[in-house]
Amino acid sequence: MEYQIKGKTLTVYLSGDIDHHSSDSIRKAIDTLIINNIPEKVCLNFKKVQFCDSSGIAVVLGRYKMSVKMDFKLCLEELPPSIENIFRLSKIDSLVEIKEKETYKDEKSYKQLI
Amino acid sequence: MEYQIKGKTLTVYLSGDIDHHSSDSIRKAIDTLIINNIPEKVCLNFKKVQFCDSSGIAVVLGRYKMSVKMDFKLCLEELPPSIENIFRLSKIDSLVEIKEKETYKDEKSYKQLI
Amino acid sequence: MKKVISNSFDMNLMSKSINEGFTRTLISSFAIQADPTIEALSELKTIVSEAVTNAIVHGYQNKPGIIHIKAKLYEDKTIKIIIRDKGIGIPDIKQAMEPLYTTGNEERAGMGFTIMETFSDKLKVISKEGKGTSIIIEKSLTEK
Amino acid sequence: MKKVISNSFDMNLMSKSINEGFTRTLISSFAIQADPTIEALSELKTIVSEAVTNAIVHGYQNKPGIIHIKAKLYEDKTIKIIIRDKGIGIPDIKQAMEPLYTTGNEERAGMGFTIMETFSDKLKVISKEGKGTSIIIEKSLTEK
Ligand SMILES: Nc1ncnc2c1ncn2[C@@H]1O[C@H](COP(=O)(O)OP(=O)(O)O)[C@@H](O)[C@H]1O
Ligand SMILES: Nc1ncnc2c1ncn2[C@@H]1O[C@H](COP(=O)(O)OP(=O)(O)O)[C@@H](O)[C@H]1O
Repeated sequence: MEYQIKGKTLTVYLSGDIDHHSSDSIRKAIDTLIINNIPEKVCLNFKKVQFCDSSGIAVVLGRYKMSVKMDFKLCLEELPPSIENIFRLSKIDSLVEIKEKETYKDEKSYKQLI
Repeated sequence: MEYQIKGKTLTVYLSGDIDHHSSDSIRKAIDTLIINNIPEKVCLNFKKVQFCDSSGIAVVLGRYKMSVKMDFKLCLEELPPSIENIFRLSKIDSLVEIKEKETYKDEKSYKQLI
Repeated sequence: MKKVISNSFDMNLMSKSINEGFTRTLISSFAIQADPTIEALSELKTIVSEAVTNAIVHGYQNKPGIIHIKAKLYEDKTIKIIIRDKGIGIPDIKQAMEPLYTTGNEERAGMGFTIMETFSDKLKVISKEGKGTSIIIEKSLTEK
Repeated sequence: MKKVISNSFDMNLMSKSINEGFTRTLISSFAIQADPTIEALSELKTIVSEAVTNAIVHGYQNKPGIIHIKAKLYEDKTIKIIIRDKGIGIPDIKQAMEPLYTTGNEERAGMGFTIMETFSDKLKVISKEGKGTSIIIEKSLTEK
């Protein structure tokens, strides 16, 4: 797992398999980053995630609750189609911003321009 | 499986897993190539072989017997260490030439020179 | 018409969370024999991951136990999988299958059954309180 | 001292040559939990491939049958595997284990047992004519 802090935005690059076995350590790692950096926006990047089941949904839902309490914006980035599929099933897209790869790219170049 | 014919040398590029399940079709494919081309030398290249057990040894021993009958030279090329290991166990190296990668390279460039 | 079995196995496995990944690899290297679509394989792995996780977390409440997995591959490129535990069982199956319903902690989303139902062609749940739970899944591995 | 088991499974599998590759994947995705060396993993796959092939080719003579596979992973990063068939059995085990000895056709090299012995730390063969054969392998998965 890698992360990047740009201004007040924390991006966490998740990787590997997100299942019940791995979710506990993933959850703890994300929360430590959030608590230490008090970001205004947290992006979870799924580009390198190989597998994700409903335990991953629970990780996102938990971070969403945290975002309401701690007042930051949560977004999901670069979801592989199969993962986007299960996230839409659980209506996560109505709670959390899901950034398409294109939007993400555009925003980055925009940031580089200004 | 790919092959190359250069002069009177037939090189067969084996790939994937060589086990009892796959060995029959591998054996048949090699033999068809030999019978159709009547080469003076047959090289079996193992570079892209992922796995090989004693069924692969049987394939080589069978082709060795064929080489004696049909009067061609047999050689093994670019053996991954784990495969070279089981071939040495069965003393195949005393029957068949095992070309190191280096030798192979040298010979190739030599051929290109003349 | 009776379906012709092309391959099958059955397995007893320790109820440990490290086996969630193991059973995913197990089922995909078995199902690959039917030359499945990438999508079907990915869905199958998710189904099995959910069912095995449920056996570990709910059935056996993270305590030691044995999970039984049975798989049959048919010539028509469908697969049948049974995942069984001898854990606490489900008192109300209808309620358990509702989206977002969970008796678990914040680790659980209550979406396991919904995902299993969506991704499989047939899903049957047999359970008895105090006796255990069986999940029976049937799925085609070819293009829909 | 009694060794502590960290994980285990046992499986019944159809005697089909397509399952040679399946059991290799099975055993490596199980053994990988002990963080084995690449060499140990490669040797383990070869051992299992030889034993399963023998059950299919010799034990069941390529006819239908069930292969039983049992694996135990220990905390000291050793693995114990039992591969059992209820096939024709081996009349003379000592002879069968000699390098290059085979009752098979030109598909076989007679090197299966030699490879299994070389790659495992302990190898035990139990067999009874007409009853079947069990191969018991123990192997450390760490650096030698
Ligand atoms: N194998 C099982 N044994 C006992 N209870 C189970 C089992 N599987 C599911 N359940 C019950 O059904 C509920 C819903 O399951 P599911 O939809 O997979 O969501 P989750 O696993 O996130 O709770 C669980 O919270 C649990 O109460
Ligand atoms: N599971 C088995 N059931 C019956 N006979 C066996 C079994 N395994 C091995 N054998 C006998 O032992 C011989 C030697 O086995 P092996 O060294 O693996 O070489 P190969 O499989 O190439 O013949 C076989 O040819 C066969 O006669």
